[in-house]
Amino acid sequence: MVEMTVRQALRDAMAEEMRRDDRVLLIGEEVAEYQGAYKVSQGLLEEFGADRVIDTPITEHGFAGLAIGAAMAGLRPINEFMTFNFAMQAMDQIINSAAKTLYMSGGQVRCPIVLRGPNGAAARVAAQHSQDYASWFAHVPGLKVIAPWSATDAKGLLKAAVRDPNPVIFLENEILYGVSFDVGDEDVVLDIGKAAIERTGRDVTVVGYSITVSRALEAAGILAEEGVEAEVINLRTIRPLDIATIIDSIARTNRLVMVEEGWAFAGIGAEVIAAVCHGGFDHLDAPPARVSAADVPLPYAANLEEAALPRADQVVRAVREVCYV
Amino acid sequence: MVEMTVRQALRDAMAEEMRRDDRVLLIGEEVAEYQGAYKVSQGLLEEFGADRVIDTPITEHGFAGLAIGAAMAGLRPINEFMTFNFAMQAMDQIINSAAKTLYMSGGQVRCPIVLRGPNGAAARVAAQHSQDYASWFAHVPGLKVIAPWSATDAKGLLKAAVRDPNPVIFLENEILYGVSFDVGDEDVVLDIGKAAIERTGRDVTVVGYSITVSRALEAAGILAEEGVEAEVINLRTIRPLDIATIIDSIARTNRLVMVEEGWAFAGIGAEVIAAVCHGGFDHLDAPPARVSAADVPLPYAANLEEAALPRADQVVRAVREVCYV
Amino acid sequence: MSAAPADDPALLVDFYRTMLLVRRFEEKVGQMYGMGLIGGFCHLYIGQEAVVVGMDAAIRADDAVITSYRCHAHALVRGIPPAAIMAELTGRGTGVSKGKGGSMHMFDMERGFYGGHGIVGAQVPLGAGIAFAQKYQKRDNVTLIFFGEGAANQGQVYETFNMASLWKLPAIFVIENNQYAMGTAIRRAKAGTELCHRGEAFGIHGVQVDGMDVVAVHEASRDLVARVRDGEGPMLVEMQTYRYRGHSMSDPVKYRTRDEVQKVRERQDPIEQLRARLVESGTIDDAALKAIDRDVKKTVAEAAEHAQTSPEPDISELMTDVMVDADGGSA
Amino acid sequence: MSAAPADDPALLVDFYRTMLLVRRFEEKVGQMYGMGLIGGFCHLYIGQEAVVVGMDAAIRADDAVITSYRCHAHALVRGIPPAAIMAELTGRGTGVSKGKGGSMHMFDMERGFYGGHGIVGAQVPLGAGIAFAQKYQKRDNVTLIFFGEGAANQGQVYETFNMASLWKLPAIFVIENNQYAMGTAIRRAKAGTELCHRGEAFGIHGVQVDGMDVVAVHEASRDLVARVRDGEGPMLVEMQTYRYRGHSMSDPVKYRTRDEVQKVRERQDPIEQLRARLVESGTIDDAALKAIDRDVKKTVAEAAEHAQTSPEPDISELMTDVMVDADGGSA
Ligand SMILES: Cc1ncc(C[n+]2csc(CCOP(=O)(O)OP(=O)(O)O)c2C)c(N)n1
Ligand SMILES: Cc1ncc(C[n+]2csc(CCOP(=O)(O)OP(=O)(O)O)c2C)c(N)n1
Ligand SMILES: [Mg+2]
Ligand SMILES: [Mg+2]
Repeated sequence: MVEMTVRQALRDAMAEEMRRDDRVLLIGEEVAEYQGAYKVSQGLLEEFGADRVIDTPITEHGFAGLAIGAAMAGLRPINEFMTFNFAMQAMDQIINSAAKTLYMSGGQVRCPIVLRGPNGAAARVAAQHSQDYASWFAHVPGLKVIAPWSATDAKGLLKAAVRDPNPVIFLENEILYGVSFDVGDEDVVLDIGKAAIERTGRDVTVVGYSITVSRALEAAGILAEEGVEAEVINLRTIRPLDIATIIDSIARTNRLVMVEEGWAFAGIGAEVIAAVCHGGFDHLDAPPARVSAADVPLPYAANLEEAALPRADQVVRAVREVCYV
Repeated sequence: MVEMTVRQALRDAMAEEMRRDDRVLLIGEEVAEYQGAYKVSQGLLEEFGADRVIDTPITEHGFAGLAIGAAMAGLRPINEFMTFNFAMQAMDQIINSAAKTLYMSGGQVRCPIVLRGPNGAAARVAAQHSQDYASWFAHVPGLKVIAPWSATDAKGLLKAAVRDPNPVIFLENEILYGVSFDVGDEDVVLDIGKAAIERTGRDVTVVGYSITVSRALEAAGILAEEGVEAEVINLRTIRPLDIATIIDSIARTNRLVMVEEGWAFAGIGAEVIAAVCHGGFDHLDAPPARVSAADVPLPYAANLEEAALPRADQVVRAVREVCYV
Repeated sequence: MSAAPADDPALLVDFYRTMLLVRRFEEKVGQMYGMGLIGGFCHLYIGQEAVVVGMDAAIRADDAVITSYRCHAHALVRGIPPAAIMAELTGRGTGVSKGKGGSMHMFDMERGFYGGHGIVGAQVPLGAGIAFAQKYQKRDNVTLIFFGEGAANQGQVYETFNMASLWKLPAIFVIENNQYAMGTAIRRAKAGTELCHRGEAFGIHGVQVDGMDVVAVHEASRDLVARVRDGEGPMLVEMQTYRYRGHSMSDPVKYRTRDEVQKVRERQDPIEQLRARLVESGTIDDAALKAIDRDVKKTVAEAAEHAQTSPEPDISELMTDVMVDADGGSA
Repeated sequence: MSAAPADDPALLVDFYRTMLLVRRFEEKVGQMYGMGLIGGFCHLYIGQEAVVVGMDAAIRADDAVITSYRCHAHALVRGIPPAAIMAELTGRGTGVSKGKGGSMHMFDMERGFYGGHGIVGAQVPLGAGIAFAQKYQKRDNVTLIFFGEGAANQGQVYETFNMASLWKLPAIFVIENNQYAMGTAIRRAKAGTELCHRGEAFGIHGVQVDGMDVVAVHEASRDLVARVRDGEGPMLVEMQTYRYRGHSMSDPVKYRTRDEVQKVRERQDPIEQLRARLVESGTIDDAALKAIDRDVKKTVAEAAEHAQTSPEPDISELMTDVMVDADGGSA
C-alpha cells in the first residue's frame, strides 16, 4: 500500500494512458504550461510535449467541440474543463454531438472522449463556480458519468474512462484533490458501473458519491458510537447506476439515506430513491431520506456556505430518523 | 366557453401582456417577420412594431444573454427559443446569470424574463431536436419552470410568467400547439405553483405534465372501461412543485403512476416519487411506477419513434401493475 | 496539378451529371415528402448544387467533409449510394444511418462523411476537430466544413477560427451563403462587411466565389485545397449561392417574391449555365445529354423504390447504438 | 465639452487620488487574503488602475457599467463605499451583496453597477442587454462593458458585436488587455490581428489606447462616450495595460519573469506617471500628496476595520433572495 492524493492519482492515470496509447491527448485551459489550474496535469507537458498536451484559448464551446470532433475522427482526447461550471458553454456539443451522434449515425460515429474536471463546490467560490452537474449529465443516454471519491477510484476509473469507447463525463472534486488515500500499487483499471461498499453495516444504507462519501463515513463513525451500524456505498459511477448493489444492501438494512452535494430536485438522490422504490420497495421499512445542498445558489459567506452544503451531522440526523432512534 | 388552440392562447397571452405593460417585448429567431417558426407570434409585429418584436440572428448564447441583461436593466423580455434544444447554447446565461444573480447580489439584481419555446419531441425530428429539458431546469433554484398542457394553462400561466418578477422557463410542446381546448373567455391569470386535477378517480393517481397529460387522460378513459378510476393530475408548474396536491390525491388512491416524456433518470418522475416517499410514504400501497421515454436519443424511423415515446397503453399497463389487477 | 477544369471536358460532364443527380434527387425527395413518405424536418439543396459538386471534386476520397442538416447533396457527392440516402429519408433499416438519423443526420465514416448536424453551427468546431486529428496523425488530409451564412453568426464559429488559425489546422471553412437563414435575409442578421472577411481578424484568409458557377467553385477550391494541404493553415471561402425552395418542406416562403427566385433561376442556374457551356463548346450533344438525364432519373427512381420497399428497422434497434460495447461492438 | 483633462488640474488630482485608493485598497485586500480573512477566488486590479479610473470619469452617474470577477476597482470608482466592498470580501452581512457574492460578485443597482461576473465573457451579452434597455427606454445613456483579452476569444463576444452593431446599441466594449489570461500570454491564445480590430468585420470601430496613461484613457473615452451617446452605435476600445499581481491570489506566477513585471512598474506605472506629471507641472506639492496618501490610507483602514468587525449574515439569509416575491419584495 502507498499513500497518494487524488490529484496524483488522476495525473498518473493520464500519464499511464498517454504512454500506452498515443491517440490519447490532453486538451484544455492551462493544462500544459501552467500544469493545470489545479495542478492535475503536473509534468505532462514535459513528458508528452505540446502536440499532446494542449493549452486552449478560453473558448469552451469551441475547444470541447473540437475535441469531440477529434474523437469522432479517431483520437482519444481527454478534455479538461477548468471546472464543470464552464462546461455549460459547451453543453450543446456534449449532449447533441458527443452523446447522440453514435445513435443518430446508426452506430457509425464513435466518440471516445473523456470530459473531466472539478465539479461541485470548492471553498467559498460562490454560486457561479460551485454547481454539481451529476444529475444533468446522468439524465442523458449516450453518456457515462463517473464521480470518483478516493485516489483508487480516481486512478482506476480515469484509466477505464480513457479506454472506454464512449463519451465519459468524469466529475472530480477540487477539495478531494489534496486528500490522500491508501492505494494498491498495481496498475488497476476499475469497472465502470460498479459501486463500492466502503463500510459495511446492518442498520441503514447510506449512499453517496464524490465528496459526500466522506460525509457518509464521518456520519457512520459517529453513528457507530451510538450503536447504529451504517453501510456506506460509494456510487463511483452514476450512469450506469449500480442499483443492484444498493438494493442488495437495502435488502439487509431496510433503510436508505442518500447524501449528495447537488440540489435535491431531480437529483441523483431522487433517482436512487425512485429506482429503489421500483426494485426494492418491499425492503423499505422507512421512507428513504435525502441529504442534499440547500435549495439555493451557493453563498460566499463562510457561515452561509457551511449551512448550505451537506454535513455529517445532517446525515446522522437523517439516519436516526429512518431508523426511528 | 370558446374553443382555442394552444398556439392562439400563447399568442393572446403575449399580446395582452404587451398591451398592458410596455416593458414587455418579444425577442428571438423568426419571431417578427416570419411570425414565429411555429406561428406562435402571429400578428405581434404588426401590432407592436419592430422595437418590441425583435428578430435576432442565430446566436442563442448572445441573444439570450442580451435579453437577460435587458431584464436586469428593467425590461420584461419574453425570449423565444425556436426550440429548447437550442437553449443549450445559452445554458450558461440561463443558469449562471438569470437564475443566480438575484442571490449573488444579495437581492438587488432582478431578472424578470420569460424563456419560452417548444420543448420535447415534435414529430420525427430526431435526437437533436427532441429533448425534454424539464428536469434540467427544475433542478436549479432561482428558476420557475412551467409546462402547460391545455390552452387554459398556456394562456393563464404565460400571463402569470410575464408578470412574475423572476426568471421563468416556459416549456411548450409543438404537437400541442395545434390542439384545441375549451377555455373560459375571461382574462385569467393562473397561479404559478399549483397543479390541476384534470380527472378525479379513487383507484390510482396518474401524474403528468405537458403532452403526457393527454396520454394519462387517454389511459384513464381505457381504464374506466375496466372499472379502474384514475385521478389525473396535470402538474402545470414543475418548479415549485405542487407536491401537496399529489400527496393529497395519493392519500385517497394509495397508488402513483408518473408519466413523463423525458428520460427517466433523474427526471421529474424521480423527483415526484422521492418527494412522495418523503411526504406520503405511508399512503403508498404499491411501489410507485414511472412511464418515460426509452433511455435512448430519439430515433427518426416512425416505428422506433413510436416505441421510444410514452404511450397510453404503457400507462394503462403501469396502472394495472400498481393496482395489482 | 491536372488540367484546369475548364479544359477538362470529362470533368465538366461529370459535374453536369452530378449536379443533375442532386437536383433530381432533391425534387424526388420533395415529392415524397409531400406524399407523407418522409417525415420531420427536410431541407432541400436545390439551387446550390454547384457548391458541393465543385468542391467535392477538389478533394480526395480520404479527406473529410462535415456539414449541416441540409446534407443530402453532400452525402450524394461523397459517393454514398442514393438508395441508402433515400432509405434514410423514409426511415428504413437500410438507410445510411439505419433509419435512426433521418434527413438531417446522414453519416458515412467509410467515405469520410461526418454528417449531417441539426444544430446550427455545431459542425464548425467538430470539423476543426477532424482537421486537428488529421494533423495530429500527420496525414496530409484536409477537412471541408460547410455552414450557412446564418450559421456564420454563431459564436462557436469565431472560437473555431481562432483555434484553427493558432494551430494551423488543415480546415477549409465554406460559408454557403444562400442569402437566407430560414426567413431571414442576410442583411437583417449580419452587421458589417462581407462574410468572406469574417476570418481575417483571426488571420484566416478569405475569398468570395460565385457559387452558382461550378467551374469557378472548382477552380477556387483546387487552389484552396492545395494551399491548405501544403500546411498554410485554414482558409475560408464564401460561396454566393441561392436556394430555390423553402428553408425546409414546411416553409411557406413569404419573405421573398417568386419573381426574385425566378430571376435567379433564369440567369444563374448552375445546371443550366453548365449545360449551355457544354453545348456551346460542342463538348456534348443532345443525345448524350438525354442519356445522362435518363441515367439520373433511373438512379433516382431506383432509390425511391428501394426506400419505399425496404423494411423499417427492426424494433430491437430501438435500444442499440446508444453505447459502444467495451469489446468494440456497438450495442 | 469641458476642458481637456490635461488642462484640468482638479480632475488630474482626482484621478491620482482614485487610482491610489484602488491601489491601496487592493494591497490591503491582498494582505487580508493572506491572513485568511477573505476566501475563495480573489483577483486584484493592481497595475490596471488607469483604465477604470479614466473611463469611469467619462460617463455619468446614470450610465451603466458591467465587468468580470476582477471587479473591486470598478465598484470603487462607481462610488460604492469601500467599507461595503471590503465587507463583501470578508463575507459579512453589510457587504454590498450581503456577503452572498464575495470578491467576484459585487453589484450596486443604485449606482448602475451591474457586477461582478464569474464566467469569462458572460458580462458581454448582458452588457449589451443593458444598452438595449437604455435604447428601448429612449434614455441617452451608455453602457461600459469591460472584459479581458482572454475573454475576447469567447464566441458570445462576436455574437454580441453583431447584434450591438445591427441594432446600434449604446455600448462601449472595453478590452482590458493586461497581456495575460491566467497563465496564458496573449500571443499563445490569440491568432490574427490586434484585438482592437476584432469588431471591424461586424462594423464596430475600434481604437487602441495606452491603458497605463490615465489621461490618454480619459481623453479617448470622452470621445467614444460622446459618439456612442450621440447614437453612432457601439464602439470598441482595447486598453493596453498590465497586471502586476498573479491572476488570483492563488497564482504562483511562473509564466513570466519578475524582471518583466519590474520593468513595467518602473517605466509605465499609471500612478507614478501621473504623480510625476503633477509634480513636474507644479500642480501639486509634497504636502498635498502626503495628505492624499493619508486620506486614502485612512479610508482603506476604516474599510478593513469595518469588514472585520461587521457580523456575518444572519443564518436566515441562507434561504432569502432566491426568488423575488410576487408582491415585489425579495424573499
Ligand atoms: C442552434 C440552432 N438554432 C436554431 C436552429 C433552427 N434553424 C435551423 S436551420 C436555421 C437557419 C440556418 O440558416 P443558414 O445557416 O443560412 O443555413 P441554410 O439553412 O440557409 O442552409 C435555423 C434558424 C437550429 N437548428 N439550431
Ligand atoms: C467560461 C469560463 N472559463 C474559464 C474560467 C476560468 N478563468 C477565470 S479568469 C480566467 C482568465 C481570464 O483572462 P482575461 O479575460 O484576460 O481577464 P483577466 O483575468 O486578465 O482580467 C479564466 C480562464 C471562467 N471563469 N469562465
Ligand atoms: Mg442560408
Ligand atoms: Mg487578461
